[in-house]
Parts: sequence; structure tokens; C-alpha cells
Amino acid sequence: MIYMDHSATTPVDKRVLDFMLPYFGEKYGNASSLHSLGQEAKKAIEEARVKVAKVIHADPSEIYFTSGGTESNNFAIKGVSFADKDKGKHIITTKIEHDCVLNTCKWLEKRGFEVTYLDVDKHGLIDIGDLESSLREDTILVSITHANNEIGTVQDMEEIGKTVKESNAYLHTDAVQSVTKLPVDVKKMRLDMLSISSHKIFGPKGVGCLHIRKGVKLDPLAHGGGHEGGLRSGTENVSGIVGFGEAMKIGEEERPKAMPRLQKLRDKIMDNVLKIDNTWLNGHPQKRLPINANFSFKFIEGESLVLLLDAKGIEASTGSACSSKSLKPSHVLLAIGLKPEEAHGSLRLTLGKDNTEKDADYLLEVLPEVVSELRKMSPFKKDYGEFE
Amino acid sequence: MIYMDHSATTPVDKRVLDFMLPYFGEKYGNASSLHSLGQEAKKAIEEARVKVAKVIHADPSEIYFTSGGTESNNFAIKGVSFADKDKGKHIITTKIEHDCVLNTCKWLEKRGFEVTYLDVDKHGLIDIGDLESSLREDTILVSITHANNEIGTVQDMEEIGKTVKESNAYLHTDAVQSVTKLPVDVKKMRLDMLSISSHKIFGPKGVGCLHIRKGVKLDPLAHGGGHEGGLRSGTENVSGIVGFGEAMKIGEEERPKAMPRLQKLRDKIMDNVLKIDNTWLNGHPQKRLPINANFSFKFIEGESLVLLLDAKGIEASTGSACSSKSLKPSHVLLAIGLKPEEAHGSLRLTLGKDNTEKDADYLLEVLPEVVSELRKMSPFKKDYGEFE
Amino acid sequence: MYTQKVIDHFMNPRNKGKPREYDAVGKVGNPICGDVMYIYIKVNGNRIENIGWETMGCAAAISTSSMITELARGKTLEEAEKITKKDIADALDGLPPIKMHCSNLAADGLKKAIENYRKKVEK
Amino acid sequence: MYTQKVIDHFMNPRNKGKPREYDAVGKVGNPICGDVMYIYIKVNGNRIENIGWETMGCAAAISTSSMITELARGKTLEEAEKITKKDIADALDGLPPIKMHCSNLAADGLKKAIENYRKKVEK
Ligand SMILES: Cc1ncc(COP(=O)(O)O)c(C=O)c1O
Ligand SMILES: Cc1ncc(COP(=O)(O)O)c(C=O)c1O
Repeated sequence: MIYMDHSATTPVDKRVLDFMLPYFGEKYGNASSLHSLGQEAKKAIEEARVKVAKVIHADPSEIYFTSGGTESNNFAIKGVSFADKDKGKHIITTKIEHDCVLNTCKWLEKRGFEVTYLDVDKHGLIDIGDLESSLREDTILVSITHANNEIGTVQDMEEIGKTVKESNAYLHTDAVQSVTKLPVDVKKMRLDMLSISSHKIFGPKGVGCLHIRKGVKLDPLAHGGGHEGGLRSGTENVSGIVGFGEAMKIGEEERPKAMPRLQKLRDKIMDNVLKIDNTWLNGHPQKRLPINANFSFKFIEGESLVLLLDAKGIEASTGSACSSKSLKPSHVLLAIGLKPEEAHGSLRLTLGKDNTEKDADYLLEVLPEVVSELRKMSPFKKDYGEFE
Repeated sequence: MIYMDHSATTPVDKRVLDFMLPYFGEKYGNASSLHSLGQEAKKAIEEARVKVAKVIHADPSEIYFTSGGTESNNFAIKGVSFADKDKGKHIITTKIEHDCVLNTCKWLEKRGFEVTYLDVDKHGLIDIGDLESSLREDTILVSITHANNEIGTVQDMEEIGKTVKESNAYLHTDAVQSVTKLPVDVKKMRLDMLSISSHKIFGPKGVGCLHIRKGVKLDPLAHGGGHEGGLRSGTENVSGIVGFGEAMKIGEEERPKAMPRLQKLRDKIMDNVLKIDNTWLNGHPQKRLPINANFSFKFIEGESLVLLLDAKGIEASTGSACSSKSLKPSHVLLAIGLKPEEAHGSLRLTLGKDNTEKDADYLLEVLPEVVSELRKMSPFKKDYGEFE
Repeated sequence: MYTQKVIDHFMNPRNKGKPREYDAVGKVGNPICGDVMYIYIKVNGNRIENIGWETMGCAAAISTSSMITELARGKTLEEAEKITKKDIADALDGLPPIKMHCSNLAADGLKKAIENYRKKVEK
Repeated sequence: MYTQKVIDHFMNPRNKGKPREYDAVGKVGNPICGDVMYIYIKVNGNRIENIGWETMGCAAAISTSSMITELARGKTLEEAEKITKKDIADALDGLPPIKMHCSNLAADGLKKAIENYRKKVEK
């Protein structure tokens, strides 16, 4: 099997799993317990906190472990909104955020908040001037994803940070896709909050963190026993947290070697896939995640494409409506200007450290055949105009 | 090491861990992915859902996986409050709930909700008449823990269910401590919602569920990609969920044999520890978790007791202020009428399937010595009155 | 998600493509929704002698296209007309509920083709 | 949580118990808070000749009780009086911040004992 869906999730690295294993049946203490088993668990958590903090140039005390990227984003946005509602009720985000940001914002809109959804250009980039002019006295939060999960476009976070710092608003970024793939520095980016998810970086599922800069005030999403400095209660997922910490450490250590190799592989895939007629690249040609390629193939539908590739042993994903729980095509592809019929025919390939040259060659052999096969079945050969 | 702190957390059962292992590095798909790796993960989750549902006599579609007991309780209480705020703003709970219920309620109080905290008697039982007279037209939710985590007292949930069903309010129970220790039946108890946590039943940490009866309306706590029927978004913690499911299955299968044995062991401990002078049992003498014993030893402090026991290889817990993040003695012990100075000297022993007769004997040898040693150091020998 | 039968018809679709000869076509669906189906029929007397299709869509759309050719071939127009979404889904051992609504277009396509055929013949 | 030194003094407390002979006692803390400490001193001339304690409290309370006996024994009253919470914590290689406030009572206890001793002598 050739797995090219690393932005959906990743396998747990063997070294990470080995690191986690003792924390299931042996070092199983509750980190709140006074006894030695509990204190051992606590120590392990604090070590993981140090590892995570180091990668993003934060202080360990600024790392709050959560159950993953979705919780971290909900926590950041709702947390600030609940805490700061008297300071203002305006939030700025973009049209290409992950559903967990967008649906959180929509929920807050129903509860009296006002949200500005910034447009993006055809490559998926926001306009800094646009951001600047959207900032208001009562803007409490700006939340912008560092690297988009579908089209891989990378925003200029330092520029965004500079702009937001001139206002009263907090700045949050969803770095779920970028961390360990790109340099991420909460200080250079002037971030107040940053979300990470473990299962996207060869760590276990069900764990992640929110970085919260010292001094930032937000309400907890999970109230309770006062874990994580009172900001995120719930018995700590010790095995998950230590695995996450180790995955961060390994991912960042290997980034300088892994990413250039994967980018070369990705470029080779990009160059060759784009030779297929009626095909184009989605997202920015340069400012994109080194592991991401996203194509649109006219006249075919993405679910079929993904399933036929799967049958040939290649795992990938699509922005097609059929692939989503909402039955709507990807809001990201629509935001960069694709027509719905074009959005249905998209394919996302996201590479990871196990992908080889041979994998790329096999993909490049299979993909054109599969696209051609589906196009032969399609009623459309030239454009969608023939339809009555 | 003799672990007698199973209400804090449990080791992951070897069989559960074996069941989980393939889901880290091999069957690592994202359950939302179309390809076969994703569908395999999805199937595994649905199988776990069936296992969990069966234990509590619910329909699998009524099980929503979460990150644990704390999240489930927050989700239930905030979810109903956010969804039903126009129907009413009154919530009923008890004075002996877990912090994650109490602190959620306190947070809601700051946001315009009104909360009644029911008293309990000296054994920790609520009064049904009290509950009945607290129910109002605008009561939207009653949340009462099935078995208390500190003193082990078990409420009569069927009676509570009958009472609440005569009102408009939803009924939620925190069954984190009772499930797999006592029979739990959402139908007989007429529950609308029920919380479970995996790490209390020999499953992994960082996973649990909220049962939500079909037809009950609540807002999500985690908005996003629409996982778990749109009620709990976030990439599913597949390894955690399958482990949780298997732990539920094993726990319930073994309950009929395990619990009578542990209860006998617990009774032996209880009978013998109570021979120590100036010592008493906290919680109900009969209506209590079969695995729970909770004692108060006058004139000594619990943290010291736990640490000295730890040094002798026995892991236990206390309701002492020193053991808590809030530096206040257990609100549960205060609610059953203990004076603060008495609450500081409490010890909770909670048994699990690996505890043997030999463990109990060793405890019964060590504990009186340790208590006596600490009392020798204490300025108090008779009562606290000597203090000026 | 999909039954074995759906996967089989998706992976090995029967009678795919526009037949060289046909009497009428039924076009259903909408590219904006991601599913479009053209059902082609060749009628002999009152019977569907040949049937083919062109479909852009998900596995459900493709497998239902394939399945209807098996259900309709050789049937009289009256018989063929009576084939329902449910018949097709049943023949495939079921479809995910969500796909019943949006991708199970073949019965409509066939009805439209028969309708068009009748219109043409009446002229 | 606790340093090795704290654990050592907690597990093997020095000079515990009420001495057979003593000149004054300092009682500090509050059973309601869970920590009570009695510091007993025997004074010879101006020096603390013997010191003992009785403590109900957590490991921090017990280990600081134990430590102060090592710090104060043999010192003059004036020297002993100057021992601070911080001195005790430092001698134990540190205490968890939370315990600095609530359980580190030994310096206060000793001061109170000295005060009581002086009052008694003055009479
Ligand atoms: C950009 C982005 N944000 C947030 C998430 C949600 O993270 P998680 O799956 O850990 O809930 C994802 C992945 O699903 C993502 O790609
Ligand atoms: C009764 C009760 N409810 C809720 C919880 C919280 O569950 P979790 O530790 O999974 O967050 C616990 C345990 O800590 C508990 O004992």
C-alpha cells in the first residue's frame, strides 16, 4: 500500500510507539496522584511539555495538552470569546479555515458574535491590507491557519503577526498542518495561541495541544479538577502525551532532511500529473506545504478517483462533496474560485517520510490511467456545456 | 507494588492493549477517509460503539465518543444548557459531584444559569423528596453521579429516574465510577445522558463517551468536521476507542465474578481497619461501590499517610487539602458532615482485579503501623481542643 | 461503507459507455452536485434491446448505472419504467442512506430515456 | 514533587516528639487547614540546647519540622530567631511553591517558642 494521505492522518512512528508502550500497563499512574506511580506520570508529562515547547520556541508553561486539533481550535476561539465578550464581540478569520474553526465561528455568530471571513486569492492567500482594514476596536481575536490542509497554501504569519499586534486582538494560528513541516516560531510570528495535533505528525490520535502565551486570558472549554493549570481539566492522557512529545521531537529533528526530499518528490509528482490534459494545480505554486499536491481533473468525480486509486493500492483524498459529511464540495476550493463541478474532481496527495521515489513512479503510472478510465465513462469530454 | 487506587486510574488490561496495538502503526487510517485504510478504522470504531452500548443497554447510535469523563460531563451539562437556554435556566445537581460537574455548573452560574446543589445525608445519599421539591417548570437538567468517586456511595438511580421523568428536565448521570462495577441500565434508570471514562475500567486514558438518548437535543462542545453525528468533532482516537470498547466488554463480562470477590476483600479490609481507634468509615455502610473503602483517621493528615504507604509499596489516595490542586479538603467529606480537620485525615482505598488476599493482608499489617507512627508525631492525641 | 456488490459494479461496470446505436437518451443529475448520468437505450419492438450509460459521479452513481443495465435489458418499456431506486439499491445489497438521495439517479435516467423514446416515436 | 532531602526528612524525621524537658513551646497552624506544628525548646544560657516537635501535616510540614531542629540546635536565641522560611526551604533543596505558603510553619513555630520563652523568663 502506498499511503499519500498524510494530511488526513499518519501512522504512529515505531519509535514513538515504543516510547508510549510503558505508559499503558506499567507506568499507568494518574498524574494527579500523590504516590510514586502518579508522580512518575506527572514527570513524563512535563518532559513531553518541554519537547513540544521547544519545537515552537515557546515556554513549557505555555503548552496545554488537549485531545487534538479540533479541541485546541474550539478552546482557543471559544475560550477567548467567553472570556473577552465584554471587551468586544468581533472575530476575524478566513474563508479557507478548517471546519472546526468555521463551525465554531458560526456557532458564536448565533450567540451574538460578529465574524469577518477574509477572502483569499486564487492561490489561497489572504490580503494583508484586507486584514488590516478588517481589524476594529472591538476585534478580540484573529484566527488564521498557517498552512491550509487541503491546498497546502502557507500564509505569511510573520506579516500577519505584525499587523495584528498593532490592534487589541489576540492572534491564534492553526498550525496542525505546518508544524514539523515548516519552521514555526511563536515569537517571530507574534502569536498568542497556536494549535497542534499529534496524529498529523506521526504521533498517536486523540492528543494535541494549545499553546497559550503567558498573559493571554481565556475560559476553559473543559472545566473540572484543575489539570493543565486549570485551563484544561480531565485526567491526562499520559501515553498519548508522551507519544505526542516524542513525535514532535523526532519530527522537528528530521525536518531539515525530510522536507527537501519530500518536496522534490512532490515536485516530480506535480510536474508529471500536470501533463494530463484538463488538469490543474490548486493552491499556491511556491508558497505551499512541501508535502502537498492538490489537483483538479475536469469531467470526473473525486470519490470515484480515490476509490479506484485505493483499489490499486494508493491512498489519497478529495475535496468532492461525496467525500464530506456535509455533501458540499470543499469550501476551500470554492473560495479560491473553483466552480462546484471543478471542485468535485479534485485530488489531494500528501506525502510522508515513508514515501519513496518508487511510490511516486507507481502513482505516476497509475493515476493517468485511472483518470482516463473515469473520463471514458463520463458524459463530459470537452466541457460541461453539453448538459441540458 | 500494591495498587489500591483504582478509582484514580487503572492499568490498561493486557488484552485491551493487545487489541489496540494494530491501530497505531498498521491500521492507522482516519475514519473519515474514503480509502480502505479509513474504512477499516471506521469499522473498528463502530464495533467499539456496539460493545459500549451493550453494557449500558443503549443503542449504538446513542454512544458519542469523547476524550474522557471530564469532557463527557462538560458536554452533557453545557450542551443542554446552550441548547435549552430558552426553555429554562435551572439545573439541579448535588454537593458531592466530581469537580468537573461542579465547576461546569459554577461557570454556568456566572453566565446566567441557576443551580441547585442538593444536600446529602451523612452517608452521602440525596433525599428523593428534596429532589422532587427542587424540580421546577424551568429546570432543564438534573445531573447526579451514580457512584461517588471518593466515598463510593451509590445513589438510587431508578428512583431518581422515576422522579425526574415526571418533570420536563433531562436526567444525566456520571457513571464513571459505577460502570463495570455495578449494573447500569439507561432504560431502567430512565436516563437521557450518561458519562463513562475508559481509564477507570482498565482501558486507555484520553477516551470515554457520552450516551445521549435518541431525541435529546444538545449543542456540541467541540464543533468541526461533523464526526460523531456532528455532536463531537475531531479525528477519532481510533486506538483509544477500540481499547475502550474492549475494556467495557471485558469489564462487564467479568463483573459477576470479580465484584463479589473484591467486595469480600474490601469488607475484610473495612472490618479490620475499623479496629484502629479514632477511625471511622466514610460513605454508606452498604450502598457503596464494592471496590471502595474510605476511612478517616483522627489526628493525622492524609498526604503524609499516602506517602508513607507509598514508601511501603501501597498506592492509595486521600481527600486531604494537600492532595488537591485547590488546597481545600474534599468537598464530598465536608458535605457528609466531616469537620475540615477530620477531612484532612482521610484515606481512600479502591480495589481492582489484580488485588489479592495477600495484598489485603499486607495492607492490614502496614496501615495500623503507619497510622500509629504519624499519630506519635502529631500534637493531638485525644481531640483538637488542646490547640490554642 | 459500500457493499461488495456496489464495489463489484463500480470496479467492473457493466455496459458502460455510449452504445454505437441508440434510440433515446435520458440525462439526469447536475454537474454542480457532482453526479451526472446519461442513460442510452436501444428499443426493439417494445423491449429494451440494448442499454448503455455515461456517468460522472461517485461509486454509488457508477454502480447504479451499471446495475440498471442488468435490470432493464430485455424488459418491456412498461416493465423497465417500473424499476425504482429501491429496486436498484436492493439489487446492490443496499446503498449508504446518504447516497440513496443524491447518487441513485439511474431509475430516473431510464424513465427519462423511455419518455424521450416515446416522444420521438409519437412524432 | 518533593526533593530527595524533603523525602529523607519526611521518612526519617530528626528529633521528633515532645522532649521530656523543655522550657517553652510555640504552637502554629490550624487543624482546619490540616497543618499544626508544636515546636519545643530547651534553653541553656542563651542557647537552644534541645529542640523537638509534634506535627500534624503533610510531608512538607513534617520535613520542615525536622529540618528546623538541625538548623536551630546549638544556636543562640538571637541567631535562631533569624531563621526564615526560605532558609528552611533552601536547606531542603526547595519546596513546591504551594507548600511554601501553607506548610512551611517551622520558622514561625520556633519564633513563637522563643517569644514564649522570653515572656516566661521576664516574669
Ligand atoms: C488544519 C487543520 N486543523 C484542525 C484539524 C483538526 O485536528 P484533529 O483531527 O486533531 O481534531 C485538522 C485535521 O483534521 C486540520 O487539518
Ligand atoms: C465520578 C467521576 N467523574 C468524572 C471523572 C473525570 O473523568 P476523566 O478523568 O476521564 O476526565 C472522574 C475521574 O477523575 C470521576 O471519578
